[in-house]
Amino acid sequence: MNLQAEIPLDYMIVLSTIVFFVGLMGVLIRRNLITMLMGIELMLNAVNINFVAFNHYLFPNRLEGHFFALIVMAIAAAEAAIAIALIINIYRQFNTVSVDDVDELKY
Amino acid sequence: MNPLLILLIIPLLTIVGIAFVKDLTKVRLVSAIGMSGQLIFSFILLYLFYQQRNTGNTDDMLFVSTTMWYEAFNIQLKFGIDGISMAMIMLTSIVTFAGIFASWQVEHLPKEFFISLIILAGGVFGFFISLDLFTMFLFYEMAVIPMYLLIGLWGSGPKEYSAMKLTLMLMGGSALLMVGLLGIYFNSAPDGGRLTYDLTEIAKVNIPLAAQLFFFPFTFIGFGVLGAMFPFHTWSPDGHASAPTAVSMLHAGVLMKLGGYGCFRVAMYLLPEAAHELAWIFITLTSISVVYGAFGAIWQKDLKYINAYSSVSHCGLVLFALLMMNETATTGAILQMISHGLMTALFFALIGMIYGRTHTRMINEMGGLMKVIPFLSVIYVIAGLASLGLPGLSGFVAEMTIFVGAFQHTDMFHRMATIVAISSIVITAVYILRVVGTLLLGPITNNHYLDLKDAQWFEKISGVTLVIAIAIIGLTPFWLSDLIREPLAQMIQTLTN
Amino acid sequence: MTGPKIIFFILAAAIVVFSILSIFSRRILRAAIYLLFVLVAMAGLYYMMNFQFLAAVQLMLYAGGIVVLIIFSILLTSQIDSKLQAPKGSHLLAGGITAIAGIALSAITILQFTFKPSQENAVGTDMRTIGLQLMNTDVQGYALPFEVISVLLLAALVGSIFIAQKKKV
Amino acid sequence: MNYSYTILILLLPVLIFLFIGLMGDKMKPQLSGLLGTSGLFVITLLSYFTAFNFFDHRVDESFQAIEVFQLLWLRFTDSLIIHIGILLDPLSVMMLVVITTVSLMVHIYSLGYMKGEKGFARYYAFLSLFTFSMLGLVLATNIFQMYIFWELVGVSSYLLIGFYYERPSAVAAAKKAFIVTRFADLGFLIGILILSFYTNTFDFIALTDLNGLAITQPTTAVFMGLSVTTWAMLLIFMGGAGKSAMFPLHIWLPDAMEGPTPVSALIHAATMVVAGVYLVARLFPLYSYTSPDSLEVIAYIGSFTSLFAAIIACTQLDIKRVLAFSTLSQIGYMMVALGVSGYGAEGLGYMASLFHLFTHAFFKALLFLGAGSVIHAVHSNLMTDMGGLKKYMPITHITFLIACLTIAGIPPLSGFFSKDEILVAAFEHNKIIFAVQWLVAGITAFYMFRLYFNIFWNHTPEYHHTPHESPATMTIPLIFLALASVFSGFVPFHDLVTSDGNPLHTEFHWMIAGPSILIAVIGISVAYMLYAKKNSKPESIATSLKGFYNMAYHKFYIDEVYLFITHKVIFYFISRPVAWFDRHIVDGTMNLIGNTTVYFSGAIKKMQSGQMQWYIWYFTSGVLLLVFLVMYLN
Repeated sequence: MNLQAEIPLDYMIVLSTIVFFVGLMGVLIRRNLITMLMGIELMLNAVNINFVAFNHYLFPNRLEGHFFALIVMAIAAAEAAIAIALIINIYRQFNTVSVDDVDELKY
Repeated sequence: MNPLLILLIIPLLTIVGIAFVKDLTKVRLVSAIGMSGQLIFSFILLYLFYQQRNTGNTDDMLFVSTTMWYEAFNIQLKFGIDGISMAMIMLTSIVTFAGIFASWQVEHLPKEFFISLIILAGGVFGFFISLDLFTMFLFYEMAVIPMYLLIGLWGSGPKEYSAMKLTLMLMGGSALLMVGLLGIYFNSAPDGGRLTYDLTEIAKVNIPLAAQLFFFPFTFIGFGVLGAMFPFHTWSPDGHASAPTAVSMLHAGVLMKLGGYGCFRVAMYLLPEAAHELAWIFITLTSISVVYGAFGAIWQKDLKYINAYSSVSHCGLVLFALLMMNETATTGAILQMISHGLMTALFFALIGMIYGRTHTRMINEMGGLMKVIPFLSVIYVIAGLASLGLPGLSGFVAEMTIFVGAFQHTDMFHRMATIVAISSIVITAVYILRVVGTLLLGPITNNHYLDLKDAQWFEKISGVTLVIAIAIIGLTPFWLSDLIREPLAQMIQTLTN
Repeated sequence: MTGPKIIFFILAAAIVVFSILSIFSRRILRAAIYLLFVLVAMAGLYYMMNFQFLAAVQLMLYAGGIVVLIIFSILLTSQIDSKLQAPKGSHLLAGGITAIAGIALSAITILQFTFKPSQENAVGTDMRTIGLQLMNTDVQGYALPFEVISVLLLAALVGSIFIAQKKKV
Repeated sequence: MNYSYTILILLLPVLIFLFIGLMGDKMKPQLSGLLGTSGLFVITLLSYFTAFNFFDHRVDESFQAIEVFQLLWLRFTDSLIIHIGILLDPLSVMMLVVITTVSLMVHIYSLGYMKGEKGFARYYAFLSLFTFSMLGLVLATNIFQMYIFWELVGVSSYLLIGFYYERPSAVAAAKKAFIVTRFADLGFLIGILILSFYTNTFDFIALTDLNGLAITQPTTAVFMGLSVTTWAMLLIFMGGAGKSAMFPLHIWLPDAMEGPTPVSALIHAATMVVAGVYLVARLFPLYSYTSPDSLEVIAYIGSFTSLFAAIIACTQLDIKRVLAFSTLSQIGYMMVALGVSGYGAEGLGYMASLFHLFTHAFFKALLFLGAGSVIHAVHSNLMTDMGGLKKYMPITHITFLIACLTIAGIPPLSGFFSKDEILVAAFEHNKIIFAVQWLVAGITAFYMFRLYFNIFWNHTPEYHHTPHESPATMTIPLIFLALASVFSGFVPFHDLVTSDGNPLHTEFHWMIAGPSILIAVIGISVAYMLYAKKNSKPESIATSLKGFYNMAYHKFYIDEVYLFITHKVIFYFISRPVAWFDRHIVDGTMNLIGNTTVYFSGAIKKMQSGQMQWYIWYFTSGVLLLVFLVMYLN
């Protein structure tokens, strides 16, 4: 399937931009650690779209973007695992997962 | 090996020595030995200096050695001295020597105290022998930083506040200075070629006037802050009041001289045209400084404040004379630096000793000390007389040279500024005599004072060393004056062309 | 309007709408489900771009792994029907401005730039090619990152177990 | 003639000073006194020897100035160099004799007077220091050397006035003396600077050389309507006026009487206070040729001072203060004489002035030492505590009487001759000044005999213990000085000390001498009528002139004016605002800068809220902003 004629690269990237900033907004406005994590996942995925799209459109003779996306996914998995471990630990400590209440380190 | 390096090695060895010994007595002993060594070496250096000159070595700088330190920015370890630096080295070693003995009774963390003190002295020595702007700045900072610890830890009164104020203001000064030095550096090769920090090289270069005018105030004020120029002097009273004895001595005696020395060696010598253009601003400021400091001193009640304001006045005179930019006045300025260094060190030493006995520094709480501690009182009177310019003591020589030099300018502005500056000698007399009158003479105000002990041996060493130095300069000024004058002819030539 | 275009717009619309829903939804479980939709739609996007393997991984790892993990943690930390507190006004304003400004800035920049599509021949994206390249140490090989990632995953595994374990004392 | 031994005259006293100063505590007090005295005796002999040699060797009928030696002390510029040296000319040799003589007398006298005082060794050390400084002053080869010793003299005076340092009044007086003279020296210094700048030399010989540049080509520069040379000379005179306590810088001298009486005799009567006269005399050719205007000023100031001080002296009760004001008055005479003098053949005033300086040194020292002797016996300074002492203290009485007659100008005592010459000079120059000086001569006679009658005649108060004659160490100097007062008038002064070194032809004028003797006799008679016996006439006169009497008694409130200026104006209106300004404005600005920094850091600290989301926001906004700036604002 030749996408290049149908959908320009710009569309993909604008899409990824939108997702990225929506994810960012999620991180910014939500106080719940889990929803913030979800925002981060969104941002990571937006980046992945970029990788894949650039690979597909600009360098079809290589697979770098593809592998990068794979690696990002692996890291996202690791990150999610650790983040959730932390969240659970925080929940045990403070009995909440709202960032507002976790302020022991504040000066 | 370059003999100048020994000036840095001796303090280093002393510090190592102090670090390895255990108890208080030995710490004192090691510091005293180290600084006596330094003093003796300074005399040897003076001898070597004259020897070189007598064998017909007419280079501007003697004992020059150059080592590339950081190739990328052309920073060198370049050392060398001329008559002016030689005189300043002598001053530093004498004051440091006296300072060690004046702080004989420090018992709180003595090791750290003496180490910081000697680092400070080492920085000053390094500054005076450096011929590279960058290393000069480095040593300058090295001298300023220990000050914070010394005042903050061993001081008295609101010591944290004073230490903070002093360090911050001096750091502010060195920030300005850094701008100035970098400005000089980046303009050091206007015709292309390698940029350099080398002082002697830059002196041969014509830095563009616009750059000079821009960077001169930075450099001059940067050094001027340390030289207690009005209105950047307020660190001085608070800082001195809180500092421990030896620190006040070193600081007022030597460190403030870095300011004057730098103003001349760096700011004016390297940026001569700007110095000419802008001199009037600074002459105004410094002549204010001279009178203002003296008037300020009249009203003070705390001995250290009096002396700090008097330092403002005297150091103002140094900068004032430098800005007159002729040989006589500049010689006077250097003489005044040395003379003031010795006098004020002596004052602070005595104030420390008196404070150690009476536990107050307020003159209105004391009186009639002459009767109970005659030795210290007599030395105090001598210091006071030196300060108000009694012939036969160093202050007179310096002040007269300055005034005669300053009077060589024929225009109204310089004349008036000079007359304003001269009038300070009367005001100085007023506050000195006021202190001597209330503090030492008159009836004893407090019966506890009858039990006071006069100076102990180490205090006598400290005081007598400085008095002898003051008297030698005052009685036979011509050798020192000639020593200072010798490099000046060429430098003034650069300045006036 | 051709087929791929229609599919793309449907997928794109799904991604945008669900991602927005996911962050604005005040029921956390629903948010997670919306996220799941976004991820699935992305897998579709990958599929469109001929990266079947990646799409599969996306489905398995994200949809099957991470979202499940998230849901677990939601279940562990909050009541199922609890509502999230509404975002603060200042946060909403700041985040909104940043997001909109960012989107606008990026979009304008992107649209001004003309990408030159490559004329090279595409390599295959079948499992064989991927597998060979992943395990290769040549120029086009990714053995080293692969190993690094595996170590990272191991470390993350150990780390998360360590963090999440109940303190003995 | 080889004068190289004169270096000993300078060296000996300084060596004695150092020796007694450093070792004084360790030896017996009496020993240090004897050491100082014998040292000074040697110096005196050397001085006499020098004087004899010098006045014995005329070159072509005149005396030439001799620079015995010059040591380089400090180099200012290539031509402005301070030398320390010895200059011998008639003026300095004459001063040498006066200083060493009076100083020796005072040394001997003090052996008795200061006996048993605490700090006896210190006293002698200071006396030696003073002698050294004073000799250095008069022997100076250049004006800057003179300034150096000028300052040293000031300090020795300070130390000696404040000798009783536990007495607050003495400390205050010492301080006052030093500061007032210091203020005057400020003018002196500026004067030197101006003068040396235009003449390019410090050297006296070069400065006063009639063919030298300084005189033949005075600068034409003008400042505020007066030529710069006149300014310089007036400023230099200001220095002299300070030391010589001319109005309005006279206020320190009466207070200086807080010092020990022999010190008053030495410093504040015979030697140091005439330094101003010496200074003007030293630079006389310059004054005379380049700035006659300043000589006029000097004459008027001198004349006013002599009248002013004489009036005050009539009302004072403290005998030392009477003498102090009389000193002021007499120095006024000397200044008048210099002011009215011409140069060379017209230099009568110059000669008269120095003649009066010479004779005055002896009789005024005698008066002070006599007063000291009385004080020693009565233990009080006030004349109300004295009276009828002539039968208890015959030697003091006779010598004091001689001194009083001398100062009143009764022939053939020395004061008559010198004062007469001054009146002659004044008469030739300016009739008004002559009239004033003539009147002052009468007032002088009056107040001196008021003093004399009050001490030695009048009624005898109740003494705690009967006064007795002073010991020999004190009476011998009195007798010696009395002899000097009587006979020094016969010294052929006009042959020896003149403005140009040539002998001066003088005539005796009965026209002038007659009235001056007359008014002196009138003064003495009035004093006799009022004070020889206890009566109520003085009080009634004082009451009838109440306002004026009070003014004079309070020294015309000059001290109060000064006190107001120094204490109120300088302390409260300059110093205090400066201190305030420094603390609050300058320091305040610095603190303000510091506080502003702290305030801003406090404001910024709030951004460090610990809320990670804000951090993210700052970060992304920053990135976006940067991107925007880089991409679109280039």
